[in-house]
Amino acid sequence: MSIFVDRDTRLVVQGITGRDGGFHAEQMLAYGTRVVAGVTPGKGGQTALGLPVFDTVAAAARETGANASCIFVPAAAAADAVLEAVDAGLGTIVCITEGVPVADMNGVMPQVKAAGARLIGPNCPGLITPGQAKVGILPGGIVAPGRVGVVSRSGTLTYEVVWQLTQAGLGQSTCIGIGGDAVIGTNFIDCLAAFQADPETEAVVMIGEIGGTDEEEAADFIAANVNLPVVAFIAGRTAPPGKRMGHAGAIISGGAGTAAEKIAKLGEVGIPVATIPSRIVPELQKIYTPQA
Amino acid sequence: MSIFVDRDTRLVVQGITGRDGGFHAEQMLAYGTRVVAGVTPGKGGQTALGLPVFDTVAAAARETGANASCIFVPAAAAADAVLEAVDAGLGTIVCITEGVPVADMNGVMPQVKAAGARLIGPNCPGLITPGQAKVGILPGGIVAPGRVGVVSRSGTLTYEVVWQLTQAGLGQSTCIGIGGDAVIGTNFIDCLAAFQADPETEAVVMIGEIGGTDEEEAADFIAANVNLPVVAFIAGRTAPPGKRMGHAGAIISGGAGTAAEKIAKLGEVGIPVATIPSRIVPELQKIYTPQA
Amino acid sequence: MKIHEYQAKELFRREGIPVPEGRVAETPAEARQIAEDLGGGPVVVKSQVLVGGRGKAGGVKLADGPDEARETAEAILGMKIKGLTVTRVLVTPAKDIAREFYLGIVQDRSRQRPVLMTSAAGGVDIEEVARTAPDQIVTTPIDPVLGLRPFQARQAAFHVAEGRTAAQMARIMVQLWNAYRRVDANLAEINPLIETPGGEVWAIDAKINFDDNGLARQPEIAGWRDPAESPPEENEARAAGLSFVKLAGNVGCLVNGAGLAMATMDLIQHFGGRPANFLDIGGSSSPDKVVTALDIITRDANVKAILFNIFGGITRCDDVARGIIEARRRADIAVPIVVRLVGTNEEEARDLLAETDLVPAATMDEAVQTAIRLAEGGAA
Amino acid sequence: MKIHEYQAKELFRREGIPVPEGRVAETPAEARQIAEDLGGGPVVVKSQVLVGGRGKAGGVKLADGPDEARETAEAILGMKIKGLTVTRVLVTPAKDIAREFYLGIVQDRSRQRPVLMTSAAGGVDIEEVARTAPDQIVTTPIDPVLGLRPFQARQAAFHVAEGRTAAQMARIMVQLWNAYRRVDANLAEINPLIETPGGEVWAIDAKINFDDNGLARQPEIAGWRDPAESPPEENEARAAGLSFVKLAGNVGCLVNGAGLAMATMDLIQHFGGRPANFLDIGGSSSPDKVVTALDIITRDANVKAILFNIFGGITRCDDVARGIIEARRRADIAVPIVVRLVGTNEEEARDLLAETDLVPAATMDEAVQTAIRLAEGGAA
Repeated sequence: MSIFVDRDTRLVVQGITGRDGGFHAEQMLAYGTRVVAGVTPGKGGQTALGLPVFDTVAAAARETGANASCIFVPAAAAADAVLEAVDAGLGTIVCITEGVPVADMNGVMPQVKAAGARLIGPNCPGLITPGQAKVGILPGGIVAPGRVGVVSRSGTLTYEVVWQLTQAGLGQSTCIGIGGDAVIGTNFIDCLAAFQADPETEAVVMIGEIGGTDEEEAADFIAANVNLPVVAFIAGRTAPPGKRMGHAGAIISGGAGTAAEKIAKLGEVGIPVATIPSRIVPELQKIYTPQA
Repeated sequence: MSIFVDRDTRLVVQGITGRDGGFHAEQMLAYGTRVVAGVTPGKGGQTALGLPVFDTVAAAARETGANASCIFVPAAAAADAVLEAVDAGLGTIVCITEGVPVADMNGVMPQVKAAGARLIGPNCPGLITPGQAKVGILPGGIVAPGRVGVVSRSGTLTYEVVWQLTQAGLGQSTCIGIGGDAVIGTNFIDCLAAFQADPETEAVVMIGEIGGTDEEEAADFIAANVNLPVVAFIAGRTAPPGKRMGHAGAIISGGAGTAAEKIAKLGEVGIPVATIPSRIVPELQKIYTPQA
Repeated sequence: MKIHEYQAKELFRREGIPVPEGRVAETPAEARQIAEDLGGGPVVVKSQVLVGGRGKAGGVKLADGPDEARETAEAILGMKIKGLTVTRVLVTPAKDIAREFYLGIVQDRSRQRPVLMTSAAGGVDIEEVARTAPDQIVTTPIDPVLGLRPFQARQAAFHVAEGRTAAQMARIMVQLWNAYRRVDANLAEINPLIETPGGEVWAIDAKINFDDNGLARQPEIAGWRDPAESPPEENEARAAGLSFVKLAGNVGCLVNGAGLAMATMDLIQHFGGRPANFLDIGGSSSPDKVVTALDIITRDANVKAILFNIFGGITRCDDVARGIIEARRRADIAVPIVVRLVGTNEEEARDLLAETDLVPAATMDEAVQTAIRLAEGGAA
Repeated sequence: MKIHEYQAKELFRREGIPVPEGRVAETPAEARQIAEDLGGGPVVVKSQVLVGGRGKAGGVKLADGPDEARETAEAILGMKIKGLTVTRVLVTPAKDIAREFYLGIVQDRSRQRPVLMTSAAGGVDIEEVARTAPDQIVTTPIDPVLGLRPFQARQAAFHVAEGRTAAQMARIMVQLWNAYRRVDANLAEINPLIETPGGEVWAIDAKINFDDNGLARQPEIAGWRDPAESPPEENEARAAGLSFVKLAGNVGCLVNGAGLAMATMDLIQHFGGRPANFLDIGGSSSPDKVVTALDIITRDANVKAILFNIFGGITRCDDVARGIIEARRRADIAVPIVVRLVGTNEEEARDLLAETDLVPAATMDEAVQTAIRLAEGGAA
């Protein structure tokens, strides 16, 4: 009934005593996520939000049986925080931190893969399985349990789309923001494969943007491996080339990564691409009716 | 009838146009080793000793079907030469070069292991399977085909012992000098396991020296896994602590790595340790008689 | 972030890459002096602007000695190339060229690692080569932890050249990787790397672009930023922590989140309007940031209406509304402002806006259409 | 190779490790001046010699202010510690100690990588701790390519300490690793790392040993070699490319190959003799090297006989014999010389030797026994 996080997620928050970590840990707890511990080096033995704080992720995992982490540490410490979570054996690692150098992420990814861990992000809003677990900063109030999987490179644009789905009575299995950086731990294909394998996801909304070729590769993957109904949206049709549009990964460089190419490719393999955000729900409703 | 090299060895010599590389390539050819190519960056297309010279090991392997390499490059380039041979898919890599920094070898070993390659050395005389292949700098004139495996951390001391074996009518399956550095690609245990698995090796002479704990670990390994007769010799009984005795690895440091400890440990597991080099053959003859 | 050729050459020089000597001149007299100091022979006078195609635009010229260098510098200094005025030229000895190669290291998004690209087709647009003759480019993925191994460099170099030239090229590749790695680059390029008739190898052009996320730990490089790279508004926005891109339209946009900001821009165009900018004001809604953003946007005389599109998420919309109202009070703005706020307490927010001259809207579509209408002089 | 504490502290300082200030004095007056420059408070005066156990030998003393520093330096300078004369003292502020820790990075031969060792039992002999209470040492293997990750350092640090102290210690561990890696060390040690009653953390001792094979690419470090580390003969041998260790016996040895050289030394002892040295003359048999080796060996008045033990291998024995004869001709040597040569053309070699006063021998056993007999004044 979900991908990556659910009721069995036992979450440690790395950077829980920081401003963002503390605020969002509270929000996650309020949503009902099983947050079991926080980690801040040097504050081991204290408590935060009623949770035990540990000096290391290894200690937190050992003492609390945590199996997932949400990272809110400064950019300079993010790669090390991810590797610490990997080393502690956590299977799902969500890195919210933005501004992580690409060289750091290049170095982290082979370790993450070798350990068989799942990294989501960095520079992402995280993910939420409505009614079960919220890991990251997505607002809990806009989602509803259901059977549409949502995967997106954006933050607030995802909220916009999820909110429209919820208002239209289309609940979600899991909503996941994979992040806007050039190097990310989990991409569209990873999420599409997981949604396809999830017996309770019945349709997928995929929100891409300019930069890179992930959407094109996702289109090929869907054509070959996904039989769920999929609707796409691509942001940045009018973005000028060579300019970074906020996200580090959202840049048309060397003529590659344009919205037009992505939309064309998705169209080629038969995936409807909504022209504007408010058309996403109607396009989905054309090809998908939720089971009673 | 041998370990690691034999008639099927197709050897490339890295650094063939250098003084040492050229001299020993000639010696190897004279012994009958199937040397198929040389490599010297920038001299591709030339010939040396009648052999084609290539700019890269990859090209040499592609064009000649080489499956082994013998490395005679300067110390600063040795680690890269090993990795080049690994990358070209060569299965047996013998590094003669001495003076390779330990940090370089630390970095090389995980790559060698990941590729499933066998590295012998660095700072070693190489190995010889009498009558079949000589890879390295061991003198071909002192060996004779037979069934005693010889493994040693030394160079000339090995020659001394092998020469005594030959004079006593005890031929060798393979004689291997694993090198005197602190970090080496192939250790006693690797060779002992290979000799044990070789149907035509009937006895083993193992020549250790001060420094490290490889001989102690080998003793445990023999006790558990080797049923061939084994005779050992340890050099450096009278070496003063804290002084490097020539080989980078031959140093008693922090009270560890003494000959006394090694001799005691070998004795504990029932391995005869010759007191002086000239006692090695008699000790072996006590427990081993070659089959007719 | 980009830097100039002469700066990239300085970074290359530090790694040992053979770069012809040369200095930067800001006046024709300086250019003359440099040419003389270089021995009085032929030099190349190269405009230093942060755009491609300097050669085609006439910004790179050969000069036969100091006097011609002065004249050439006179012609180039002050030129406009793709909208940028040339204020500096690099004066460097001219080299005879026997062959031209391309060497570049660039972040490969799909492989999640840098790749070295090597080609015997140097001196031309490599993206064009990649499109038309991809087999002329040798691609070498670089292990992000191990780095570019010398043997990998040799494999690539001996693929496009031979002998001493290839051996030198292989060394330069490793030096190029060291430069790339050390400064958190996402592109480091030598195009062309030349071989002279006498067999010398020289990097006669140099380009490095940087990973913006790496600049925090590259204080020297960050200090090299040339404000001329971007319009002044973009520099100002960056200093205020805003992500801003100037466009040519008349609807100014303030949006939280880059994806939503792009979608808003697209939607304006979709409904026949013209966005004046891309602006992501980020997660916080502090009045200070909003004031700076409004200031930057309204300085553009083309802007005839402003659109706030904020998806509140966890932040309460009434707080956001209060921030906007406060910012609006502090900024003196003549054009109409449309505000669309979604999230917790959005009704309270709309009530607050009702007491102001801000024009509320419920959906993105409505907000965008209203803003376009107002920008074209219509009524709210 | 080893360096002095004050040099190791300089390397540590470059990485940011908190090391108390301080300078080296060669005279009592300098020591006084340094103590005054340091503020006039209590200082520690530490002998700088390349052996362990300086403290126990009285080579490290507290001094309460400049005048006492001068007196203390006067007492320590000129002292002999394990045979080495103290020519320099480090004068450094005394620190109050609340707790002492041990941090060390050392090459682990079995693991083929460096390991970080951390212990709350600082200030004492770590090898003693390893023997008697190994559970008091936390061992962290360091990936040779990835290096010591900050999180690994934190895991070790929070195992032996807590709070701000542990956090600082973790930073110091990474800095210690950076020092170790940058200079090709095989040991880098802070013993003790102290915490003051006020919670400050200081590296009050420092030790770095180097991988001799790494020195070729560490010219600065190689230049720091203190000749006092080794007897002058060993320095001279090293300069000539010979591997030499001085011993106390009367039979000088020249052997090709380190293993054979050790075995020769052992064999001398086995037959009741006393080796005067370990000497590996290496693969080549150039007369120059042999002359240098003979010169070094015969300078030792204890040496009463010399033994050549050469396993020719590929080199022809007659060539080696000619080299020895030439060297013998050039060196003026009064003691008898036994030569044992095995390998290609060994008979020709023996014929050559027969025409000289060199004493030939066929086997190692024979050669060693002959040399011992000659050294004891017996006949060949």
